[in-house]
Amino acid sequence: MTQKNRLASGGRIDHQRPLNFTYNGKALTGFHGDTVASALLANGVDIVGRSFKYSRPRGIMAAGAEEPNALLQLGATEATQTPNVRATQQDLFEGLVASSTNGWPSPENDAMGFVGKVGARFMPPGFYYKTFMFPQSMWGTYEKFIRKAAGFGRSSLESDVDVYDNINQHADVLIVGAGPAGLSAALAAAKSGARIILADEQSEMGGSLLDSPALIDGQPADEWAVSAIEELSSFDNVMLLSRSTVNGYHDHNFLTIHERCTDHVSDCAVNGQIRQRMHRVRAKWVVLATGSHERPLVFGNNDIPGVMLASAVSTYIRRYAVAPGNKLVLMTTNDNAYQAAFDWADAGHEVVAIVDTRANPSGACVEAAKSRGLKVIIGSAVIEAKGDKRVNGVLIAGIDEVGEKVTGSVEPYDCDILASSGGWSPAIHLSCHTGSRPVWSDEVIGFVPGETVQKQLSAGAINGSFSLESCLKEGTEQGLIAIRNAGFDIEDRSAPKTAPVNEDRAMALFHIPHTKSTSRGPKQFVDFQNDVTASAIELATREGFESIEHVKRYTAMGFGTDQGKTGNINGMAIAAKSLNKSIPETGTTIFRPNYTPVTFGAITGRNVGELFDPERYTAIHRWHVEQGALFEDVGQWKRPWYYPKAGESIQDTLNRECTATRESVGILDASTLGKIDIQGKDAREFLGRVYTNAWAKLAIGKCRYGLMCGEDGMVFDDGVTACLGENHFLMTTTTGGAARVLSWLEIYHQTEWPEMEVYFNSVTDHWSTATISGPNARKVLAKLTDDIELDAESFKFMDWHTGTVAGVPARVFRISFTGELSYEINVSANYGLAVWEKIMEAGSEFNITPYGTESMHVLRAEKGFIIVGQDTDGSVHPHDINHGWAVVDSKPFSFIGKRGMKRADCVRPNRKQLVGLKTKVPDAVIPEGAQAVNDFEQPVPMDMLGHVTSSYYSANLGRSIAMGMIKSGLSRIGETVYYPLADGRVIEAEICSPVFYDPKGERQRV
Amino acid sequence: MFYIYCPYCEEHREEEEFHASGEAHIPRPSDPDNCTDAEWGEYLFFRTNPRGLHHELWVHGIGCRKFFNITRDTVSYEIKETYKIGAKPQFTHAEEKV
Amino acid sequence: MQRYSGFGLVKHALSYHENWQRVWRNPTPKPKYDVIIVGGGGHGLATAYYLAKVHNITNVAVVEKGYLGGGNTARNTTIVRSNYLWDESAHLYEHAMKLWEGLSQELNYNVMFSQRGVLNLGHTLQDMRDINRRVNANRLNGIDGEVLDAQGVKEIEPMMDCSDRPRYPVMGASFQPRAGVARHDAVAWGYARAADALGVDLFQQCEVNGFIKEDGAAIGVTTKQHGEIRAGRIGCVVAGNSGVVAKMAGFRLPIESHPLQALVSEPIKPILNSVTMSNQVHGYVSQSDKGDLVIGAGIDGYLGYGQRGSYATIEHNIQAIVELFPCFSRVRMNRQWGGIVDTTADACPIMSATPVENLFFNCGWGTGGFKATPGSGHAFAETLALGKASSLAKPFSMFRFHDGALIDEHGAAGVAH
Amino acid sequence: MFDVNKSMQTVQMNLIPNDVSVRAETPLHHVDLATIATQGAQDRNIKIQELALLDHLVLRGHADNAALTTGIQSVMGVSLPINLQSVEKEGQVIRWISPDEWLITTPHGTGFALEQQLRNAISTHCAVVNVSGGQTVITVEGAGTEEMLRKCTPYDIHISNMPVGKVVTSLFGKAQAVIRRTGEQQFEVVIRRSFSDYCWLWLQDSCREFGFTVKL
Repeated sequence: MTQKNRLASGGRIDHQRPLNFTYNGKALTGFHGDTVASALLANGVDIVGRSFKYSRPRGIMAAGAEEPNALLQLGATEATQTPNVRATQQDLFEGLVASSTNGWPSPENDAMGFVGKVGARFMPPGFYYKTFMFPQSMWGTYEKFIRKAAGFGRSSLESDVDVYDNINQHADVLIVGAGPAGLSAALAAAKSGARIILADEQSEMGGSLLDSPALIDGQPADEWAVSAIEELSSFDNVMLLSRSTVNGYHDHNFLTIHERCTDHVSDCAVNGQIRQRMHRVRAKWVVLATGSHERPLVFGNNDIPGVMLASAVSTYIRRYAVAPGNKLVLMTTNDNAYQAAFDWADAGHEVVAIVDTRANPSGACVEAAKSRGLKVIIGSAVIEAKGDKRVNGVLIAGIDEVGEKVTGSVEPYDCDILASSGGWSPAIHLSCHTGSRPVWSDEVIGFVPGETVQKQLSAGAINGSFSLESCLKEGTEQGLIAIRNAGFDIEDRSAPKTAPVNEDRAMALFHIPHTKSTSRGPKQFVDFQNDVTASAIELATREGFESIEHVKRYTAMGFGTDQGKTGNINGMAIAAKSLNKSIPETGTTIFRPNYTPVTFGAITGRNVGELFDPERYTAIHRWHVEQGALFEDVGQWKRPWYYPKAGESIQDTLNRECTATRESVGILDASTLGKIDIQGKDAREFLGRVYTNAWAKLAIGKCRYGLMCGEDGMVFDDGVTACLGENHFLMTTTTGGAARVLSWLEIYHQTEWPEMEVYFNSVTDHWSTATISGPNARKVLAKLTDDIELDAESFKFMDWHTGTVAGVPARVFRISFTGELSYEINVSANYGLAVWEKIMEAGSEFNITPYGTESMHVLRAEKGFIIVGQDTDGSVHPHDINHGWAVVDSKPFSFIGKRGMKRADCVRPNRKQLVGLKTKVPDAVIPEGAQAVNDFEQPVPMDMLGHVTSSYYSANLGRSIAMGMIKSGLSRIGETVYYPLADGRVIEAEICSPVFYDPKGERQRV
Repeated sequence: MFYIYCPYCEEHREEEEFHASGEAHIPRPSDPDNCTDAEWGEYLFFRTNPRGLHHELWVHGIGCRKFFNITRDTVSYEIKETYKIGAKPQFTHAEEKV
Repeated sequence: MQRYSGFGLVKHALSYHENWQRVWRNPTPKPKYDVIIVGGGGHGLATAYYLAKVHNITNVAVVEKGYLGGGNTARNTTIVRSNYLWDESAHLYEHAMKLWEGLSQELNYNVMFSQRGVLNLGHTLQDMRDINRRVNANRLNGIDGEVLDAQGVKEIEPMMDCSDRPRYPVMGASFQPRAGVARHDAVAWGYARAADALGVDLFQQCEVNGFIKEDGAAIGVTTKQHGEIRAGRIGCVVAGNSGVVAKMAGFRLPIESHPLQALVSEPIKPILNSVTMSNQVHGYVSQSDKGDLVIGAGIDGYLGYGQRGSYATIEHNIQAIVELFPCFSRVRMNRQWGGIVDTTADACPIMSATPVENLFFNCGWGTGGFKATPGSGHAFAETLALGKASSLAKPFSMFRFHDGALIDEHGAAGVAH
Repeated sequence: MFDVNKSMQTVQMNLIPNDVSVRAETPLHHVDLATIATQGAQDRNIKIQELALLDHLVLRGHADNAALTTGIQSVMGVSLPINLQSVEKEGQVIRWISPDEWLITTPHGTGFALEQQLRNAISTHCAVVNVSGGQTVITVEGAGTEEMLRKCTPYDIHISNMPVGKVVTSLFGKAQAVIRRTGEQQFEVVIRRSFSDYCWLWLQDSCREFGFTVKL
């Protein structure tokens, strides 16, 4: 296919650099500098998709971000499949593969097209709500069909191969948009030396200047833009970001800029390049120079391919050297759009007529049209387009002065392209993102930015200052203000000069009247992407949906990927008219981020896979990996879970690890436990306030178990704390609770008791902790130290000593979580692995066995020790878990948790209490999480007594053991409860003490 | 995304370094043991939760680890002031006593 | 009420849809109602409907300061499930679930309740313990649910990365087949239309700015637009504004209002089968009938009535979704928004009498209100009809925050929803 | 048997073994920087170096307490830096962390003596905590360093906001770090041991556009 609509010369494309691409499997050619849209138009592609609801053929309508129809599937490979790429924003590159997304077998000949013709009248807005209800059971089936029509493009089915990036930026001034206003703002501010970011969504900066016929400072506008950008790029303090959309404006002037780094060269970044980058910008001041979007007019069959925005026609001709048709009819409410007809004529094509809706337009453009000999039909409108897959004519009729009624006769005209302009809507999207409500201006015929608490300025068309002259002027002014507000001195600069244009007032017309009522006339589209018509909006208001939010939701107007850039104002105007209200009375239109859609990958940046969340390792981690350990995630830590040997099942491993520990010696990496160094003369008193038990008498050299509660009295952490000096303690916390506990101590110290002299420091990472546990633990340690007395008298249970272990200074705690003779050997983590290896060496004659968290859980459960977070869940206080012994109410200070655990509900009878559970069948292990009942044959909902919190097979005891909550459990020792399981089994268990092993605690004290 | 002036670091820092810790100026009752359940419950759970100016406690957790107070508009999210623990806010509601 | 049906649609099509009735009237306020519902969101409208339908109390007004269903009803991500842990909440949400299952027919309005199933993923051993605990409790409470391993999850959601690769690999999930999603706006409109048909007066753009009290009891409200309206009993169902309305009535609530954000992707061809939620990586996702991926996570940590949150929350949310579904990396986020959720310390609601006689509050649903809409309305209607908490509402008294009888559903309420 | 310092009422330990043959491993040991240093082009833009096995002490106390400031002055010969400042003298660096917290690094093996001197010299409420095993220092320098670090931290590290010598605690990816500017294009980052693998992966990934080489 040749590029039948391509002009021989002109535009900003490189006619010498052809690019090959495929569209729906057809090989086509465009030029370097094309967008996919301009290349498709050049090749005479009229239909780029079928509409969502009615399957109507749709063509390219716009040239920029506002395009509602041309959403394509991109990607040459499965992994690079990219859905919903807007053809008007995608640069063409060699080898690009694109396809349309709806329409089968092709968008030109869509089998569902008949639905649009026949079925459309059965699909008014809200028809889903009114049907598919009967019978109830059929909704699932109906829904399957509804879902078949869902979506435009498709997701890739493979993982993304590309790399994305986030970068943090701090700017003194961020200027959004590099059109005339943005460029002049940047020029005015550049010399200040301030950090300036100028971001623009297009591949080439310049915005409307790139297709403007005006002269600026005597230069053609596009050349002026190029030299302005050149000048700006000579400043080190100015960052120019093209292909970079400021997509979101957040509180306190935080904005995100979505930069497409390689999308213009291939569908997959090569050589390790970054495909897209999100700039996370904190700006002192922001200048919004985002321009405006042209509004199409709403009239009969206004969606037929070949109906375009007037400015888009100009852009395609002037920027891309494409004239998408031969015979143009232009309909306009304003002077500005006349340019499209002039450009069309200059391109050597026929202008059938300019249809001006105004009764008596008198601007310079009208004069120019007349002097060019173009036919101008005033006080009239195109009430309907004709054609099937392409416009082939229009019906033009006179209308009254307010644009509500057809007054004259209806005349048909032939044409193959129809351009329309209903004026311009300021691109206020970003100004709305932080909650500022836009304000309607009758002058502008549109919404302009409202009041805001952000440090935000705006310049140019976003303010409704549409003329080039005012854009340049406001840009310069606001650029200077912004830079001065940001604290920089700069001398005044005059705005670039351009000749003023004498424009006549535009007409506030949105919906073109038809000879038939809206409901009976041809379809008149407002939101093209969601197939929302004028009659749908009228119907919605007739049914009582009177708020604009209701109208939008009932009809889906504005919910597309274009977020109603072309349709929202028209829709509001139609709703307002139907409700007999003004537009501002009907409501405002609020935009949310994003301005245009943003790739998930760009938001994610490098925070995926191994960088999704930190993996925290101990100093011994490498050894665990080498030993084939499997790991358990505990918080961000990777803890060895168990160390399987070849051929072992998990139960085999646990049996081996547990038996070795009970019978000889095991070793555990306990480095992950939180450790907090506490110093100061009030340290001891502080402990007494945050722990439930007593600390007044803990002597130097001693350790004690402590239980911590919230102010509600519920258990929230536990651990052993050692007294290192009269004013110095080392607190240990649970692995997952370390940060929470430190923060807890700090908040009380800083906000409640700042007078207390105490400092808290995390030393979790500093110490490496190897716990050796088992009857041979002493023998192992004895081989490694000659300066620590290890006999039971010198080094008692719950003591700590310092000395040298394996040649390394160490602090050894004789505390036990297994109930065996245990030593926790703490050394500076720099020597952690060296010491660990020495311990393994020394222990080898005792078959020292590394055990992981799972065996640790079994061993402690045999002893009835709890794990906070597993045996507690934030809803139990110490008495519930039979830890009343750790609560000392007689302490002078009303410690944290004391009052809470005395509330009425906390002292009521029949609370759930933690007990031991012994299954009647010794081998049966009750699954953790099983729920107890007294009577397993009762009907549902059953009366549940509590759940199993911990449950294991204990190789040492040769039977299963469990702990669980049971209502009034402590007074039911010896009674039987039942656990009905999902698989139909019922496990019978006896309530017992949770201490299954060595109830007197002799083994840990040997 | 807030930009928060830390009164201890004495400069603005990104919100990600901070953590919100609820309403400020809620002192622990001096004699908990003699509080009624209702009084204790009010202390634990009941908040002014205003639409408008709110005094709130934040911590510069990834930073200087200091807790401090912010007066913030809960609708516009504008931060009126930040001040150290123990200091009094300059911005208050008419009927408010801090 | 004009009945909706496929046949009716055809009939109306022939007359160019020019004869559809209004879905609700625009009434003028009477001087006094038996019950005034403050707040015309899903819960308030459901309350009004069940007052009329179940309790024959039709002299009811709903006053709404904005438009019907315009608060969190319009802003949530539409997940419906009942797999809560504790008996009190499980019974309440399951009651709601049963009502959901016949709701379209009951209201003659298709709320598009789609029982696609909900997966609550487990990524750690403790997650799996909690999942087992909850599913066992659900089962014995008569609520459907099963525990799946990673393979089972993969069978339901083939695009999810259930391998060992992710930072927090998927170990399994709870699955509630009867759970799903519904069309949020339709729920509000359906209840409004049905309540209106039973005689309930609905007032939009009518803002309550005070309560009329006599001897410490509430006897009416004052409104900005319509002045005083008296009532026998008043029920406030003003999610996102509860604290402000309570202050008007002269008391505080155990509530903090936080922003909760959500987002949608561009519409893509169907790729997800069910709803996936994960507390550990912090996010949930489903796909709407239009093709959008509907995504959310937890609340922002600070108080906020701005219907906006922090961008970092959105970032973490999307990271989580891409971590679970790496193939979505090239899909694009279309739009984000925020609601205001009233959170309580135990992630359970308040349906309660208050310190003011005749004044009742229904609030504190946190991130999980939508799914409860029918159950909440049903139980609150009974509470208003009786003048004291219904059996389902009873555990949810605001005074539980005094005596400590909290119902901690943080695990089940999880990331939101 | 306890080595209890009377004034501070606590135990002091030198945690460095006398036996120099005991293997010490820095938090980045597993990365094997020595091998990386020999790989790839040596002319890459960004140069990374670990200042391995320094002794790290956390000092707590009040900056407005004269006993503390004079104590520091007498022991270290510098005045205690205030807000976001650092001082450096003869291989010893004091970094302000918080109004009542400083991080001191000192050459390997000198920490214990310093700790004792500080305890003896400061007669006021303060704390000294040895955290040498828990963290390490990385320096990054060369063209592009600042841009690379902007991917790591949201802090505004532009020289106008962060001149040489300024030190901040901020985010490093999702971990935290103490970042100090030591030259126009030179920074020093203190990271925690358990996060060191993550931080290394993050750093490496952030350098992907610039290329990096490891200095030993």
